[in-house]
Amino acid sequence: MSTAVAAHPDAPTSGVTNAKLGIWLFLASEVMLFGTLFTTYLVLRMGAASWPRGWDVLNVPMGMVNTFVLITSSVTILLAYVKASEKNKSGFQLYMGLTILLSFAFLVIKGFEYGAHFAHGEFPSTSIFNAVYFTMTGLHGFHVICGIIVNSGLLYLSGEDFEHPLFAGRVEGAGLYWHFVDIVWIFLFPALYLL
Amino acid sequence: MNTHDEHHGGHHELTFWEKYVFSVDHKVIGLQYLITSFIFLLIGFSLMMLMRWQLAFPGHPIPLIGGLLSSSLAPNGVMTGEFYNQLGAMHGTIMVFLGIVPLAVGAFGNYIMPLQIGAPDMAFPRLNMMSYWLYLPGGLMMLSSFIMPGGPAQSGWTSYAPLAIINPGQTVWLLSMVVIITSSLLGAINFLVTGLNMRAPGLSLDRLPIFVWAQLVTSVLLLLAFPPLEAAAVLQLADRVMGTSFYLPSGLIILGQPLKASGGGQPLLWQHLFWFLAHPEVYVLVLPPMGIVSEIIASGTRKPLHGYKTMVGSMISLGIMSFIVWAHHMFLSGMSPMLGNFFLVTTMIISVPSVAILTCMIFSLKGGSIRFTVPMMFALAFLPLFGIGGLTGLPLGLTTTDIYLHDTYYVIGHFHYVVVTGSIIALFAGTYYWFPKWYGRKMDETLGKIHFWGTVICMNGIFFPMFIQGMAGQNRRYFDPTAAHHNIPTQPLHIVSSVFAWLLFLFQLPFIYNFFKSMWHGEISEENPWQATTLEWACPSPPPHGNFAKTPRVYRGPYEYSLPGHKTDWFPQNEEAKA
Amino acid sequence: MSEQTAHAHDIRPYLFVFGALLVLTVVTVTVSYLHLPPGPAIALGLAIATIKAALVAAFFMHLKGERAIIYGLIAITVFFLIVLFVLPITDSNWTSSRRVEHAAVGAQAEAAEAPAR
Amino acid sequence: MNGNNYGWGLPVAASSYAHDIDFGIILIHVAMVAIFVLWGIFFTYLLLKYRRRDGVPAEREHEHGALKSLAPDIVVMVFEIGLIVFYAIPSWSKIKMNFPQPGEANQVDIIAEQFAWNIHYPGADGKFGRRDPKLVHFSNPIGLDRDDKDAQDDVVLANEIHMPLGKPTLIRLSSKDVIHSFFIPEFRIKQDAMPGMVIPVWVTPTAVGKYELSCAQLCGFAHSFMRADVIVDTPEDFDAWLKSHAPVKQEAPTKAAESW
Repeated sequence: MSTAVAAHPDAPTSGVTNAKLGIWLFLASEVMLFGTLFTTYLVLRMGAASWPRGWDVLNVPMGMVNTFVLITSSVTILLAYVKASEKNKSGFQLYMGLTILLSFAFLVIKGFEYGAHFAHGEFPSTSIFNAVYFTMTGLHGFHVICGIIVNSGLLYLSGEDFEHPLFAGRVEGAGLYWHFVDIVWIFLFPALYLL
Repeated sequence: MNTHDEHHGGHHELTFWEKYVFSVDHKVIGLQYLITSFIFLLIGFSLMMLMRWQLAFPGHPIPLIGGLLSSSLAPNGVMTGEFYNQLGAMHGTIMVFLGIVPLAVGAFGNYIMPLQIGAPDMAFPRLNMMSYWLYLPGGLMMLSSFIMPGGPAQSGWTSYAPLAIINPGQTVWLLSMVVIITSSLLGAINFLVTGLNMRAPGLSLDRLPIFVWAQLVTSVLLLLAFPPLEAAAVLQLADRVMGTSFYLPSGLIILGQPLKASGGGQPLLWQHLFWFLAHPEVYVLVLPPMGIVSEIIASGTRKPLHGYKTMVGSMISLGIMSFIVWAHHMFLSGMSPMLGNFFLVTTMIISVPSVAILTCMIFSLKGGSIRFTVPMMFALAFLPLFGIGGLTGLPLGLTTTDIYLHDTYYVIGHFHYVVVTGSIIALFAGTYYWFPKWYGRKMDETLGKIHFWGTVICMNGIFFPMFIQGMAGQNRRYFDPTAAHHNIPTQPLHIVSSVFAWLLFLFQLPFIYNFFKSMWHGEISEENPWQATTLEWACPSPPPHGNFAKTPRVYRGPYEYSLPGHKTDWFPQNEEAKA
Repeated sequence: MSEQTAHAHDIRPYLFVFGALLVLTVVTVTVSYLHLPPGPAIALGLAIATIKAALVAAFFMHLKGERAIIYGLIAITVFFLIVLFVLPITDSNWTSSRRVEHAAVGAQAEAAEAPAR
Repeated sequence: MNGNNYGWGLPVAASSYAHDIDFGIILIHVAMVAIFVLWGIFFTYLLLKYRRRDGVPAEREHEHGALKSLAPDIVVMVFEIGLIVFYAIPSWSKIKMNFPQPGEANQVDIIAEQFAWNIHYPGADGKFGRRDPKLVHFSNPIGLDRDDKDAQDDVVLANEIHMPLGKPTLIRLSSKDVIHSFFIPEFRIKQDAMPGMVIPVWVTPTAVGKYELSCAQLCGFAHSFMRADVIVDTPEDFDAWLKSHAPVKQEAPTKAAESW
């Protein structure tokens, strides 16, 4: 898209495509959403008489594996975008498929962690730490599920729409969202497990 | 209910649904928003008319409909405290989240903004449709809580924890808020992308009409202030449904019974998160109406707005500042008094851009040739009445005087002057002003003038007595004001307010009649009935699908009126200058 | 990013960042096994997380070399985010002397001296 | 009895800082009315002078309005800075941040609940008895442990506060369930009672009489009925009253048996 020249441009725009600007605006609102949860976490933690250290109550190795899984999936979706912009359909499908598999792996590992907590009688209602832990990871997990839906949709659409001129842009948008989900986890993991 | 066309439809083929119900055309969606939000305003107002009976005549059976209400709400027609609180909470919620915001942003923003920037539609038409189709179910869900077990929310529109967590009815409120907030977020993204990326050639930012600026700033506020409330609502929902304790401190004893909760939460946190949204929300309610008034004043005085740059700058600084003043709602909440001083200072600073905007509007009148059309009359009434709203904010924003006036009727008077005689008056002005754009017909002037005088007088009659009651120390949200001795001397003023409230309803009937009559039988309007310069008048009324036959090109700023040497006293933005 | 021009991507920087993220994750977990006191632990954990997030944003999200409008958007969001962090947390800290263990009992009998703030 | 305290304006001022607050309220309202009237005159003048007249076109002003339109702002700014520096911050810190020493003040704990005010006096020994959540019962709403040595002479009341004239009363305000707000119009004092917090409030009554405490924060269906009488006595009468209310025997039911 042509860029704005200062004085009297033909079509003044921000210089970013609609879709990309839209995604970034959406991410800005998501930043505020998770920011609120982090504020809640910090306020409640600093106000609490006692707060468990993450390694005492959570499974750090599982959290670390999940971090690796999510970072790897960030790289694969990036490669999927690279392949999509290179018009390499099978390459795109390979990497997008890998991304989705890794996202499922993340959820499965998370599910095992949740299952272990429930088995020990730890529920969101049992302590304020559990409330924070389950709500933050739960909302993050919800975002992972949304990402899986979007990415699967793109994988499905790539059968017919791969040649569409906007297709690579859509993959880029999905990628931006997925990297954001990754960033949220990058903060969540130390905040809950390691501090 | 959702569109004016729906009642003669439903049995048509698919195209009808695509055209009028699940339309992706910003104009149809704008009108859907318009009608729906006006209906919600009427519903919210009806709740208030019921409450006004209880305030004026506490303990007396409600006439006419008292007998129809279920005995749990109003035994023998006399309202209960629960029912009063339900009405109060729903009145606030409906008016703010389902009435004024969708009207100012969803309806006017949706219809007018793309036209004013010369765009064929919004940037994401399908997302736009989704916004509406989240807003309507969210609103209906909110209303449906009246027939749910436990009834609607009854903890005020502010839903302060822990009351909101232990009171019945709050769950549906929270769920519908999450839906409505999502709708607003989608709308905000759409507006920003449209305003930044879809402008006509030549329409640089310094040539944008004030209304577009107002919509852009508003969208930023919605985008960044709503998510915290969404998250806070999810946490409150978790407190109610999952038994967490985000907002519940340890050791609560409710009516003699220890509350079963882990504790460890902080009720103040809810207030911080709520007001982090709800103060910017005030500017969401006020900025688009200011934009509407600016448009009308420019065309009604036949001269450029005074201080275009000052106004734009003030709007942007209002938007930014509105994020760091929220805790002036919480001076007495138990928050740190030191922080109170901080918010006192920011609150006083934010009054500066507001005064600048109002000053620019007044100075715009100077030297004009003022046409007293109905929209112009509403726009002019906005100035002094919004002024009262702004001025009475001063003693509330000062920590010391707020000690006495906080949570009294003074507060109610103040924010109703801002939102009702400010925003709603301006939205009426916008309705009269852009009606010819929507339907190609004009609204009736005589009925409009009856509506104007009735509305302005009644609104003042309702809200001015509240300042006196507030001075006398009357607390707000009292189901029976006479229960406290210090309220008894000002009790007659409640009767005054109530009578004016019911009269205000009567004076809306000419408007409703005028609206629907003019829609089909109004005087056919010319292309540019107000001889205005902005781009929305450069296309036919109502605009066809795609709006402009040929993308307009913009040559000048938005308010080139009475340019010496030009043949007419208006010089449209898209008219090429003859050399 | 306007990749329309360049189709041949250099993916080496991505893999380098990927490696750095893995290493930083291992570092932050290892440090946690030292069981540092909360203050330094939080500072260190937050610093590493910020570096990781910055790497993801700059390289994976192509923020490096992005348009001014996106930078502006991020700047305004971060500003409001800081406001959202700092003010409620400040308040929570300043009012900690007012909070009590058990709501229904209120003030502890022995704490009869003058309130702090 | 207290009907004379109230009217259509501010109620009677009966605390040491009531006049500080009244000063601000009156000053601001005078300024507000002055601004509004001047501004209204200017507005009306503009509407009349510049109404549409045939053959008189609008005057197109030249672009130099920036400073002129900021003039009212500067006036408002100066007024507000003055208010903040010389009025709001000093009086706010006097009322909300500087508290009398417990030794020189009459101490009271007030524990709000739906829909009553529980008042706990330490009695003659000046020490509050232990309160235990396990003892909370409708006949003992604050859970006072009467076996505690310090609790022997404690006085517990519901919906009735006594304060000595001319001596600061230091209140520790808390709530058992939801947020309430402690508001006595005559004293110009208001403070939310936040569950999980104990918030100090102080007031020095300056006139003997009977006043009204009401709840100023929505607390449920009977919010408007949550009120209490505030009785200000001379210090002698207050001491006499306190002595007469000290429980004679531990077993005797407290006066707070029925809260509402």
